[in-house]
Amino acid sequence: MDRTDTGRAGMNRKTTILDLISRKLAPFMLLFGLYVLTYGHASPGGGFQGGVVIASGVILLFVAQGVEAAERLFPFATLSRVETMAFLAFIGAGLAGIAAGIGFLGNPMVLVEVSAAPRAGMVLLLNLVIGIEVGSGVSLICLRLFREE
Amino acid sequence: MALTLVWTIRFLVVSIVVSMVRVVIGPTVADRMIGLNLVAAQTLALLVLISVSMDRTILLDVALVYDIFGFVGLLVMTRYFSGRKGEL
Amino acid sequence: MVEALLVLMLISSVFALLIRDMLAAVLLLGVFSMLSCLVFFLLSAPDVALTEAAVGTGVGTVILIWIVYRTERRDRT
Amino acid sequence: MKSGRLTAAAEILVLLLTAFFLYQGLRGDHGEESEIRRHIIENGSSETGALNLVTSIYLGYRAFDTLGETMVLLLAVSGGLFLLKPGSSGNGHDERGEDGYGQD
Amino acid sequence: MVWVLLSPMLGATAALFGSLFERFRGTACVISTISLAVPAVLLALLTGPVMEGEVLQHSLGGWSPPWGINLVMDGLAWVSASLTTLIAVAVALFALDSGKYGARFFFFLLMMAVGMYGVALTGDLFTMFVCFEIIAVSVYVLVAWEGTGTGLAASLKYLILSTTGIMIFLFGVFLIYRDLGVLSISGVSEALRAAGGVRNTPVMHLALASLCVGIGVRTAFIPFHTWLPEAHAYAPHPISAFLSGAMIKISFFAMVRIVLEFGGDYLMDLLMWIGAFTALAAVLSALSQTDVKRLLAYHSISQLGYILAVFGAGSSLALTASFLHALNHALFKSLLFLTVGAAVSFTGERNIYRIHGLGSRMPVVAAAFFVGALSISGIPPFNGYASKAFITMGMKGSGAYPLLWATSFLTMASFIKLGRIFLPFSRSGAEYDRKERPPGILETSVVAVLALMCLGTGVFGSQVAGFMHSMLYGTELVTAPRLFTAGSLLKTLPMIALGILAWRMVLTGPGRSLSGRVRALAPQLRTVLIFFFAGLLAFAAVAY
Amino acid sequence: MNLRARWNLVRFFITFISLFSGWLLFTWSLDTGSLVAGVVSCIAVSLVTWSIFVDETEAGRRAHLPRPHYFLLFLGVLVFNMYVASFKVLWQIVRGNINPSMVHFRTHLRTDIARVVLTSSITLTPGTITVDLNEDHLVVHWLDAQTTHSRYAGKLIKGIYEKLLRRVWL
Amino acid sequence: MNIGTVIFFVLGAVFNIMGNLGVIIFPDAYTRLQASSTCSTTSVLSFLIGCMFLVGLGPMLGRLLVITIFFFVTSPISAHIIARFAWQNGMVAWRRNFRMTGGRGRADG
Amino acid sequence: MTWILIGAILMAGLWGVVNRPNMIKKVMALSIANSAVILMFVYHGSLSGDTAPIEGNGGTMVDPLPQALMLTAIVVGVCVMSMALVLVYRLHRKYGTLDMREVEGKAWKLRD
Repeated sequence: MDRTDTGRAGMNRKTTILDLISRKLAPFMLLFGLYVLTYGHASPGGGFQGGVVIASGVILLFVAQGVEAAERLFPFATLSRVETMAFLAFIGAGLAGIAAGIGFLGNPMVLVEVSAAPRAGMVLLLNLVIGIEVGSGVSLICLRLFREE
Repeated sequence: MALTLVWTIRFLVVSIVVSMVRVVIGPTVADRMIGLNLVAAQTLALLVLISVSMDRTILLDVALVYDIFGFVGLLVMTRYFSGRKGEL
Repeated sequence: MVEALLVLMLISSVFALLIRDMLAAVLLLGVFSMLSCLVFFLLSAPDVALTEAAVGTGVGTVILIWIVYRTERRDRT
Repeated sequence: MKSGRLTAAAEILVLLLTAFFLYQGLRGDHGEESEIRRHIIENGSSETGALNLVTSIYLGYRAFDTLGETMVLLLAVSGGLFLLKPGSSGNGHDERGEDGYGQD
Repeated sequence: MVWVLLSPMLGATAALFGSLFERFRGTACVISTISLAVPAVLLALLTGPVMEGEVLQHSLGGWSPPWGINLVMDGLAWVSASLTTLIAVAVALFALDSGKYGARFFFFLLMMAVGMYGVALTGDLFTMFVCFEIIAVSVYVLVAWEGTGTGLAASLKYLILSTTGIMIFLFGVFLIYRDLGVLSISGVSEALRAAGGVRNTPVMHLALASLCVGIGVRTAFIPFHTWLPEAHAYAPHPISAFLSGAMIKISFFAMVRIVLEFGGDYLMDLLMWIGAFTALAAVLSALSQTDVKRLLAYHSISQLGYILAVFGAGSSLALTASFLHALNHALFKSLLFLTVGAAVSFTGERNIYRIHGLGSRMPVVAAAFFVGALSISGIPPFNGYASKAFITMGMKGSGAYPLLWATSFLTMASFIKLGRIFLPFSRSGAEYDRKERPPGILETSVVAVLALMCLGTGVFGSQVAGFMHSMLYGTELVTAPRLFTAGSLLKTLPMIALGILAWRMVLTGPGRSLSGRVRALAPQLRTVLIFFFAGLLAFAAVAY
Repeated sequence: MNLRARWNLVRFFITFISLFSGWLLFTWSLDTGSLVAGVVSCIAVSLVTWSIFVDETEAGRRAHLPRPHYFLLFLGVLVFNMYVASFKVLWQIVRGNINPSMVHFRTHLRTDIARVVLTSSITLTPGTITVDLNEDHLVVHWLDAQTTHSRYAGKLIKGIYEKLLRRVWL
Repeated sequence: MNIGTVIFFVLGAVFNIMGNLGVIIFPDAYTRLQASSTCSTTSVLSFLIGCMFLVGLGPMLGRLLVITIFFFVTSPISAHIIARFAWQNGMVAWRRNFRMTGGRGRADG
Repeated sequence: MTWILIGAILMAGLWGVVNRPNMIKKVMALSIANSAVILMFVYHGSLSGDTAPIEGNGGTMVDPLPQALMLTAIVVGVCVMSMALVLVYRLHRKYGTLDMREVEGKAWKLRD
């Protein structure tokens, strides 16, 4: 089905240094992406930025280890499904506003207490959903772009 | 103390100007990359200094994201560019 | 300060459009977006700065590198 | 040759005039104080529950723009994947024997 | 009201699911087509209130307009949304039956429809920008759908032009926000009115010019039209129909809304002249084309010129005529694109001189084609005649009318030229290596229904115009003209004669060489962009 | 539960704990909400990446956990050397008297992480940049080369780091 | 505390000037990389440490620490990958045959 | 002064779109011009305050609305850019050139 990733990109053979750094650093990047997502309502950042940070973790992985290795961790089909699901969830979150009677994409759970960090309700939910969609989408297209044909 | 910060920030802006020279004139791509790296490092310092001078913790996130993306961008650049020998 | 950075951005964008070597153009575009990120930060828009850092320096550079990698390094036009 | 020079002259002329147009647009003072800004700064975070006012606009007041943006992203991603697919060139038969853009 | 937007969105998601999961493949297309029925039903339900002049508003998320986004359903929005629905349903059914297009095609199609509904309904400038981009990105993909080099190049050309245009649109939004501090359209018009009459600051004029240019690229009138022939000609046939039938109209309606609400009366003359000139120039180049779909695409530009010119005439009757012609053009142009598309995919040939005798192979389609051709040429009793009669009334006494009159017989000439492909007899008796099956039952019925609608809107032209007028203004059309009087019917006779004369002239030697020279006029993108900025400057100069 | 499953579980927990300590360091708060979000996202990330964060062959405590006192000592030495040798480069820049050359030598370190730290510290130490690391073979660009002999050069460049690193990570 | 900040800032500034100077005047990419990687890394680290002195214990310190660690890890790696890029593309290191001129270096030998 | 500089960047982008024949350069120029428009919005927003629009310590906040709008604009810009580059890639595979003039000449050679 797939030809192996040993074409022109394989010319740069794997090096120890990049391999190790990517393995140790990429999880932290993913975690940082999730941080940017979950704190999007209280600090700079939000869905899109967090998603792109997550995608940058994936990019780091495939740049250092080849697209194949990254695809084992983040399979193509799963990513595309997750992306679509997240989009659907976004619309669903909007429909929740309709169900609560305040209109599409309304905010049915504004809390009085806004100082506690991850309790901003709707905004947090939307951030998460957008972040997942953007993360999977951007990493999907980057993986696809850099795959040898 | 605020004065020190302000002057340091100004100094860094000027030094970014100087580093840009290498980016613009660099004869080879590697030279330009060095310039890019230098600009990125100084911009990181600048971001950190500005956030410290504003005393807002949350602004430091920007610096970290910036650092991450500078690194990843450079990595992709070097990784996917091995042209013919001698063509740099 | 913002003006100085804007001048730098102008220089880097003009050179990015003029230069023959596509990789150098991508690099200059990367510098452009780094500087614009800095400008956004100075204009107290951390969100925009974050997005610009993520998009301009990150994804944008990656995609541009991809296209140069797949097509031609030299701008022969 | 001659037409090339003509084009270049026209280009320079047009761009200079556009620059003048831009200058006319950007000249002068910056309008009135925005009422939106006042309202959002006063009760943006209590209405949407986000401390970051940009987020409160982005996902509260103007969440529909964000939805549109997400749609643009989705379109760009799936369109890019579609156009990159090796089998997509030629006779317009798009999905033949593969499921989704996962496995091509 | 929000369901008008939501339903195609959900349908698009269903289509995307269908392209991802094997199991839903068949049902997804059907579901997505059905999801277009919901807006139709909703719009039908809303007809009554809107006709009484009620303006329905829906604040998205409960945030009221100055800081939130609201959807506005007034007559204009109703007309645009129904136009979109009409064409979208026809196109979706056609594509569903032709069987060539998978679930992802429907995803892009429906997303485009969502963008159009958004443009039609939104009351906010920035949301309009986003919706324009939704349309644009789906169009890029759909134009490049076949993967041929021409399609890709057309898509890229459209991308560059429209992105430049939308950037200028964004600049206009910026100027407005800077000057007035509001983004919603009603807010802007209120702010302008609050300043006593029309607020005549130069910045507002420039902003309006920028907005018009940004939309003008999508609307494709003359300095900005160059993307259209390629993009329409090399897209898949249903998409050509959709683009030509609905998309440029939606952009035009958005422009109408902006010009009317922002007090852009001083732009009217410019628009009228541009429109008339567009109509004439485009029909001239249409007459010289040999590629069937390019010919139709140039006719789209030309008919859009009509619409624009009569809008520029400014009276309320003129606006009604303009909208009526937009509706009619949507009907007959999508009909023409679908029928010609069926012919092209049946024969695998695009040259007008190499397709013969399809009339005997697909009689219904051929009949529908002739209905469309007669409509566009303005022959009674089809709808083109009706709207052209209204245009004549609307443009009475204005200087640009002779151009339009010239355009109408040239249109006829070019359709005499095009009509030969569907004539039932074939001169050379060419056999085609049947690339595709002949159009299926659903496709045929779609074109038949469209043809019947052309006929219906033609026969009941004044009633339709009255309906349109009451939609737009909430009042009855005062001077309801009679269409089928002997005098006006007689007026078409010299036009027919002139059309045939023009057709014969094209077939002569000098005509051929001239048309070849016109056809070879393929401006490069650089030239095109220079024209683009020249158009921008023209708008700015008039505004200033 | 066989050995492999247990090792996988251990790998997962190592990942989780590292990530969570990073989270704590970054957020610097002990709110319930923050902790919950941290735990959830750390679990999510570690579920995806445990297999690459800890390589399968990296069994052995010393492969990951440095000996703390030696590690601190190493860091101190590194930072000190950085500053000292930055002045050296500074002096070279001012004088403009340089003699660059490429030298090749080998390292005796065995784990990957130690090698990578070695190369990084060589790069940070002014006057030298690691150009390539291939198994245990290092290519170093030396700004002020005193010798090109492999072993002496290695001794001069690696200096104290290798000795310390052998204590830190084995 | 203030004194530490000032000292580190001054150190950083000095290194920064020298790093920039080195990048401008050194003859080829490798040597420029030496200047950039060492001097500018040291200078940015100095700035960061100075900031740490400035802010004291608190949430800001945690983030500064994370940024410092990240920069400390990635900066030598960036230098390494640039050098490796040049090396793999066949750039030959400048040898000392002539005294350095200004700006544009020559890769001979 | 700042306005003039931003306008100059915008003009540089537009000039690139018009003048550069290379398709990638055209796309880059579009991205630059887009950046300039974004800068305009953000600069205008920043004129009315001096701290970032995040609740915290005081000061007059800048206008948050242009920033929120520009987030959307940036994302849309990068989406369009990626689409454009994918198209450029396909065109290059088809015609083997990056020159827009050549591509147009080869693509729209009208068959008679």
